[in-house]
Amino acid sequence: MQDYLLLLIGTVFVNNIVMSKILGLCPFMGVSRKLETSLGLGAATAFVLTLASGASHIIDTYLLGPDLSYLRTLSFIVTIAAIVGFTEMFIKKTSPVLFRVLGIYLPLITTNCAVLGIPLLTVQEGHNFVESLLFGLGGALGFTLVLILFAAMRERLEAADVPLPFRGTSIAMITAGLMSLAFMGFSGLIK
Amino acid sequence: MTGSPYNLHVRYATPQIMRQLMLALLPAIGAHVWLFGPGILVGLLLCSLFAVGFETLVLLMRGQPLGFYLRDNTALVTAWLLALSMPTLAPWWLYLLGAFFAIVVAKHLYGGLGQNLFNPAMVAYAVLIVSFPIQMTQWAAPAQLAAHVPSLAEAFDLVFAGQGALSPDAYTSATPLDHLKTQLRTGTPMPKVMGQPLYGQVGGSGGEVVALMFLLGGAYLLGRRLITWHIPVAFLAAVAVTASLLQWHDPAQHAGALFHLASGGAMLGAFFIATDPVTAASTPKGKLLYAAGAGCLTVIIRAFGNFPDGVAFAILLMNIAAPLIDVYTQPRVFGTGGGKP
Amino acid sequence: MLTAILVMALGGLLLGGVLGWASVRYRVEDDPLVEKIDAILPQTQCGQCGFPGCKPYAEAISKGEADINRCPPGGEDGVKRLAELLGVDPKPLGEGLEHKPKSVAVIDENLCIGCTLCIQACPVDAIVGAAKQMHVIVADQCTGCELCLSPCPVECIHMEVVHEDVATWKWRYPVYTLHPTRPH
Amino acid sequence: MTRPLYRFHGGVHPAEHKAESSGRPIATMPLLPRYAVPLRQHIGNPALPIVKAGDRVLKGQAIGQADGYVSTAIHAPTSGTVLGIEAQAVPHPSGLPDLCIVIESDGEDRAVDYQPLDWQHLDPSALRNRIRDLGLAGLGGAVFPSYIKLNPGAAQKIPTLILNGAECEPWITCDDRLMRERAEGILRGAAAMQAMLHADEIIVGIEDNKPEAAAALQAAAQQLGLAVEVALAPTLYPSGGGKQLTYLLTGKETPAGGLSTDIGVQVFNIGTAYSLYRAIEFGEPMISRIVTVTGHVGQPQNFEVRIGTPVADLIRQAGGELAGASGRLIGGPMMGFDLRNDAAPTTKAVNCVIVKSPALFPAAPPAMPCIRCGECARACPALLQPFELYWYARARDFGKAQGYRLFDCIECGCCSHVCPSHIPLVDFFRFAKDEVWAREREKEASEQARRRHEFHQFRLEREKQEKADKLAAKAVDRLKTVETGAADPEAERKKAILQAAIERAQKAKADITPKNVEGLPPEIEQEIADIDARRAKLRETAHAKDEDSE
Repeated sequence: MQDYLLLLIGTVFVNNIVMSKILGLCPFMGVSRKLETSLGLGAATAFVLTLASGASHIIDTYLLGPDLSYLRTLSFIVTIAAIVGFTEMFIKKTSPVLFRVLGIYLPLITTNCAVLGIPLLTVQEGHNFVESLLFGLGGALGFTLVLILFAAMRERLEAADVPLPFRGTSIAMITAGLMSLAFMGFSGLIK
Repeated sequence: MTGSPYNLHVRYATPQIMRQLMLALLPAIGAHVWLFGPGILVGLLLCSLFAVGFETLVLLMRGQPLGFYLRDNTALVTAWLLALSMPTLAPWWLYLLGAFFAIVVAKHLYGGLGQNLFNPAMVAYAVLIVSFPIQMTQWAAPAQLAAHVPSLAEAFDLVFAGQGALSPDAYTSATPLDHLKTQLRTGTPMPKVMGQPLYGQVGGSGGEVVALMFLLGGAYLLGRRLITWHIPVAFLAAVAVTASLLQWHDPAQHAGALFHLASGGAMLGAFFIATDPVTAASTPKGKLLYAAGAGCLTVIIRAFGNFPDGVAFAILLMNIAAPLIDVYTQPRVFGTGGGKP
Repeated sequence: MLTAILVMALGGLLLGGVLGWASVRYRVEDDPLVEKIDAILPQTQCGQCGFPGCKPYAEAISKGEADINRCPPGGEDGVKRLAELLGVDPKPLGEGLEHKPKSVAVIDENLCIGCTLCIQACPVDAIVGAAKQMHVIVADQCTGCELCLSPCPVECIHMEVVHEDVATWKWRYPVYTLHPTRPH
Repeated sequence: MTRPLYRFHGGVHPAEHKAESSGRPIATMPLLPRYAVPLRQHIGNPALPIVKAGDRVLKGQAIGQADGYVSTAIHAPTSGTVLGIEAQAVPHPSGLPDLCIVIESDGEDRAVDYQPLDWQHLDPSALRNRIRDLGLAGLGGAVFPSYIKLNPGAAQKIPTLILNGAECEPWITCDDRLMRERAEGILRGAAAMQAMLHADEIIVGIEDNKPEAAAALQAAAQQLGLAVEVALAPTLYPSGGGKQLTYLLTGKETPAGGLSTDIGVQVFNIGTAYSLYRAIEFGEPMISRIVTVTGHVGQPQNFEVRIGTPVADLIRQAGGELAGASGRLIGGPMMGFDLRNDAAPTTKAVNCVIVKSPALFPAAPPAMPCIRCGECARACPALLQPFELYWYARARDFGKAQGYRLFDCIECGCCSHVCPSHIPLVDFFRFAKDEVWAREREKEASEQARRRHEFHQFRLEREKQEKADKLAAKAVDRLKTVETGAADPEAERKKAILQAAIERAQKAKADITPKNVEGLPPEIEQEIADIDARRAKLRETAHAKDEDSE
C-alpha cells in the first residue's frame, strides 16, 4: 500500500511529467490561458491517460507478450487514438464550448508525448496492472496540477505590465522555466 | 475627476513599508556581524549595489521614471534578503548573477514592482544553488569555531580575489543543515551528530541567535501591523508540526522541531520572505494555506531532498500555487453566502 | 507475423466498433456556438465583414471560414471577446476596417422625396414612412450601419455621431501621472 | 439603549471636520433672482416638464411630473416666470450640461395653496401617489423616490424602520443640525412612515460624535410619546451606508444585489422623514433641503436651500471662498465629486458643498504600483478584495472584475483612503462599473436590432412568397383558359373578372409594400405629421415666392 502511495506521489510531484520530464509541453503552453479550460483539458487528459496506461498494460501483457513487443508503439498509438476519439465525441456532446476551446488540442492529446510516454514508461518499468493505472493517473494528475497552477498564474499575468517583447508566450515560457526550477526542489525526494 | 482626496494620511506609504522592513532586518545583521564576522556586510553592500544598478538599467530601458521608482526601496529589500540567504563571503560574481536573476528576470520581466509571480530573492537563490552548489554551500564558520575570522578588509579580498591568501578550511564550514544531511547519510546516529559543537544549543552555533533576531524583527513588523500574523504563524507551525511528526516516526533519522525552526532560513523565510505580499496568497484563508504548505514543504525538502535547505524551494513552489489558492479561497462577500469568482 | 497481423486487425475491429457506437450515442445535431458568437456581434447588420448580416458572419466564424477581426462596429473590444470565447489570440481589426464612433443616420427632411428606397435598404426596419411621404429614422432603433446612405437618390441622409450626455456618460479610465499603464 | 450593536467589517476613521459647520444654526437663503431646477435628479427617469417658456408659476407648483415608475415630480422653488427649458451646468461628475427648467423670480415668492394630506384616512396607494407628486425623494444621497420605498410590498408589513442619522462622511453636518433643531418634525414624519409600512419598531442610528442630536431626538420622542429607539453607534465610516447601518443595528445582512426590505428593514434618511412631515402636515412639496457649506469659506454653515439654487450663490452666502481656494466638492470627501462649474444648481441630492484649498485637500501624490498588501481588503465594509478588483479593472478585464463581485462595491472610498500606494481604487471601480453598464446597454440594443433584423427578413421572405403564390395562381389560371378554349363566353367572362381581381390585388400590394407606418407609437406619428406639415408649409411658401416673382 505504501508503495502505491509513494508511486502516486512520486509521479505527481517529484517526477512530474511536465516539470521534470518536460513532456506534454504543447498543451501545457497552449491550453493554459484560462483556468476553466485547463481544468477541462486536465480532466480529459487524466481520463485518457488512465485508460491508456491500463489498456496498454493489458495489451502488452496479454496480446503482445515478449514476442510482439516491437508492436508496442504502434498498438499503443492506435489505442490512444481510439480513446481520444471517444473522448472527443463525448466532450462535443456534453460541453460544446469546452470542445471549441480545446480546439486542436483535443485531437492533439493523441500526439501529446506525455500520453504516449507514460504507457511506454509504465511498460518499460514492468509495473503490474494496478501500478500501471496509478502511474497513468499520477502522471495525469501531475499534468493537470501544473496545468491549472500555470493557468491561474497566467490569468494574473495577463493583466501585468510585462515589457512588450516578453508579452504572451515568451513570459509564459519564462514562467514555466521558473516553475521547473521550483520543482527541482523535489529532486532526491523519491528515488 | 475626483481622486479619492482622503488617501493622504496612510500610516505607511509603500516606500516607508520597505524602509521598515529593512529596519526590522538590522538586529539580525548585527548579530551576524557579531557572531560570524563582518563578512556579511560585504555581501549586503555588493548585492545592494548590483541590484540598484540593474534596477536603474531596466528602468532606463523601459523608459520609466528613475527617481520615482528607485526611491521606493524595493530593490534594496530584495538585495538584502538575497544577501542574507546567500553564503557569506561568496565570490562577487555570484552576487552579480543573483542580483541579475532577482531584479531583471524575476521582477522586471513580469512588469516590475507588484506584478512578479515569484519572490525575486528566492528565484535568485534557487538559480544559484542549482547552478553553483559548491560555492553556495561554503558558509562562513561561526566565529567561536573558526580558526580565523576574516576582517572586513580580508573579506573584500576573499570576495574579489578568491581564496588565494586564506585556506577555505580556516573560515568556512558547512551549515548545520548541510552537515546533518551528510552525517546522516554516512550513518552517524542522530544524538551523536547533534552533540557536536557546530550545532550550538538548538539550531546551530551562531545561526540560532541570528534566527532569534529575525524573530525579533518579525515581531516588530507584526507590532507595526506591516504584516499579518497568518503567514509567519502558519509557516512556523507547519515547520514544527511536520518536523515533530517526522521525528516521532523515526527519531534516529530526523531532527526535532526546535532544530528546524532555529536553523537555516526558517525564521527569515517565515517573517520576511513568505510574507512578501506580491507573491504570497492574499486572502486570510489563503495565507494560512500558503504558509502551511511552504512550512511543510521546507521540512520535507530538508529531510528527504537533495538540497540542504528547503525554504527557498518551498516558497517558490507555494508562489506557483498562490494565484490558484487565491481563486479558491475568496472570502464571503457582504450579503452573500460566499463562493468563488 | 500472422499473429501480429491478427492482433492488429482484431484490435482495429474492436476499437472501430467502440468508436462507431460512440458516434451514434454522442451525436451532436446543432452547433450552439453560432448563437454564442452571434450574441457578441453588435447586430448592426452592416455587412462590412463581407457577409450579409451578423448571423451569417457568426456561422462563418464557427465553421472557421472567417477570421474574428472582420467586424468594425464591434471594434477591438468585440474582437477581444470573440477571441476569449474561441480561445484564440486577439488581433487588430482587419485591413481597411476601422472602428467608428457610434452614430445614427438622419434624414434631411427638406430634401427627402419619399422614394422608399432607404426603407427597403434598412436591415432593421428603423426607417418609417410611405411612398411620397417624408421618411423618418427612429434614432433608438438605428444601428448606424450606413446601408441607407447609398440608395438615396438625393443624398439626403447623413450620419451623426451620438454624443454622450449625463445619462450615458461613463467614468473615464483613471489617469496615472507617473506610472505608465499598458497601452491599449 | 440596550440594543446590541454588530460591528461591520472594515471601515475607516478619517478626520471628522464636523466642528467647522456644526456650531451654527441652520440659516435661510435669501430669495434669488434666478433658479434652475434640473429635470434629472436621481436614477430612473427624469421628470417630464409640464410648463413651457413664458409660463407664470407659483412657488410649489409642479413644473415636471413623474415619468414612469422610478421617477418623481419637481416643483417651482419660488413664484416667477419660466424662462425656458435649457441644457445647462448641473452637479454631475461628468461636468456635462443637462436639461433644467430655468425660472426667473418675481420677488413675491407667492406659493400655491398647500393642501395638507389627510394621510391617516387616505387610501395607501392614493397617498403614495400624492407623495410622488409632491416630489419626495431620499435625501441621503441616492435620491430614490420615496413613494416606492413607502410601499410595504406584498407582505403588507416591514417590521423594522431605520432612520439614518449616522452622517458618517467627514465635513457634512446637515443631518446633525436638522436633528438638533427639528427633531419633532423628523419624528412626526417617522411616525407616518411607521404607519405606512406597518413597522413594529423605529430605530434611529446616530454616530456617537453627535450627542446633541441624539439628545434632541430622545427629548422629542418623549414629548410625542413615540416609541423610538435612538441607537448611538461608534463613529466609524461608512456606518451611514444603508447596508452597514442595517447590519450595525440589526445584525442582518442585506442580500447582495437585493434590498433591505428582503430582510424586513426599510431605511430612510432623517431628512427624508422631515420632508415627509412637511408634506403631510402642510402639503408642502420638496422644494428645499438642508445643505452644508464648509471648507475654505468665510463662515461654514448649514442652509435651508431651495432646490435649484446656484452653488455660487450658496458659497457667497457662506462668506464666500477664501483666498487660495482650489476647487469645490459636491458631497463629502469620501464619496463626493469635483464640481466643475459653480453656476450649477443644487438638487435634492446635494447635501454638502466643500470649498477645497491645498492645505485642506492637498493634491494626491503619484500612485505607486499595487503590492497586494491587503490593507484595502481589511478596510472594505463589503468584504471585497479591492486589490483583485483593481488588478482586473486596470487591465479592462471586466468579466474577471465582475467575478470578484465588482457590483457589490458601494464606492465608499475606504480602500482608496488606506492604500499605501495612493491608488485611486474607487475611480477604477466606477470606471469598470460604467463600462459594464454601457456594455449591457449595447447588448440590449444589439439584441433589439437582431430581433428587428430577423423580422425584417421574415417580412421580405413573406412578401416574396406571396408574390410567388400569386404568380403561380395566375399561371394555373392561364393554363385552364388555354385548356378550355376561348370559345366559352362564360369562361371568358370569369377570366376577365379574375384578371381584374388579380390586377386590383397587385395594385393594392404595390401600394402597400413600401409602406411602413403601421403600429407606430403616437409620438413618432406625431413627428411625421409635424414634418409633413412643415414640408407642406415650405412648399406653399415656395409657391408663394414663385408667384411673387412672376
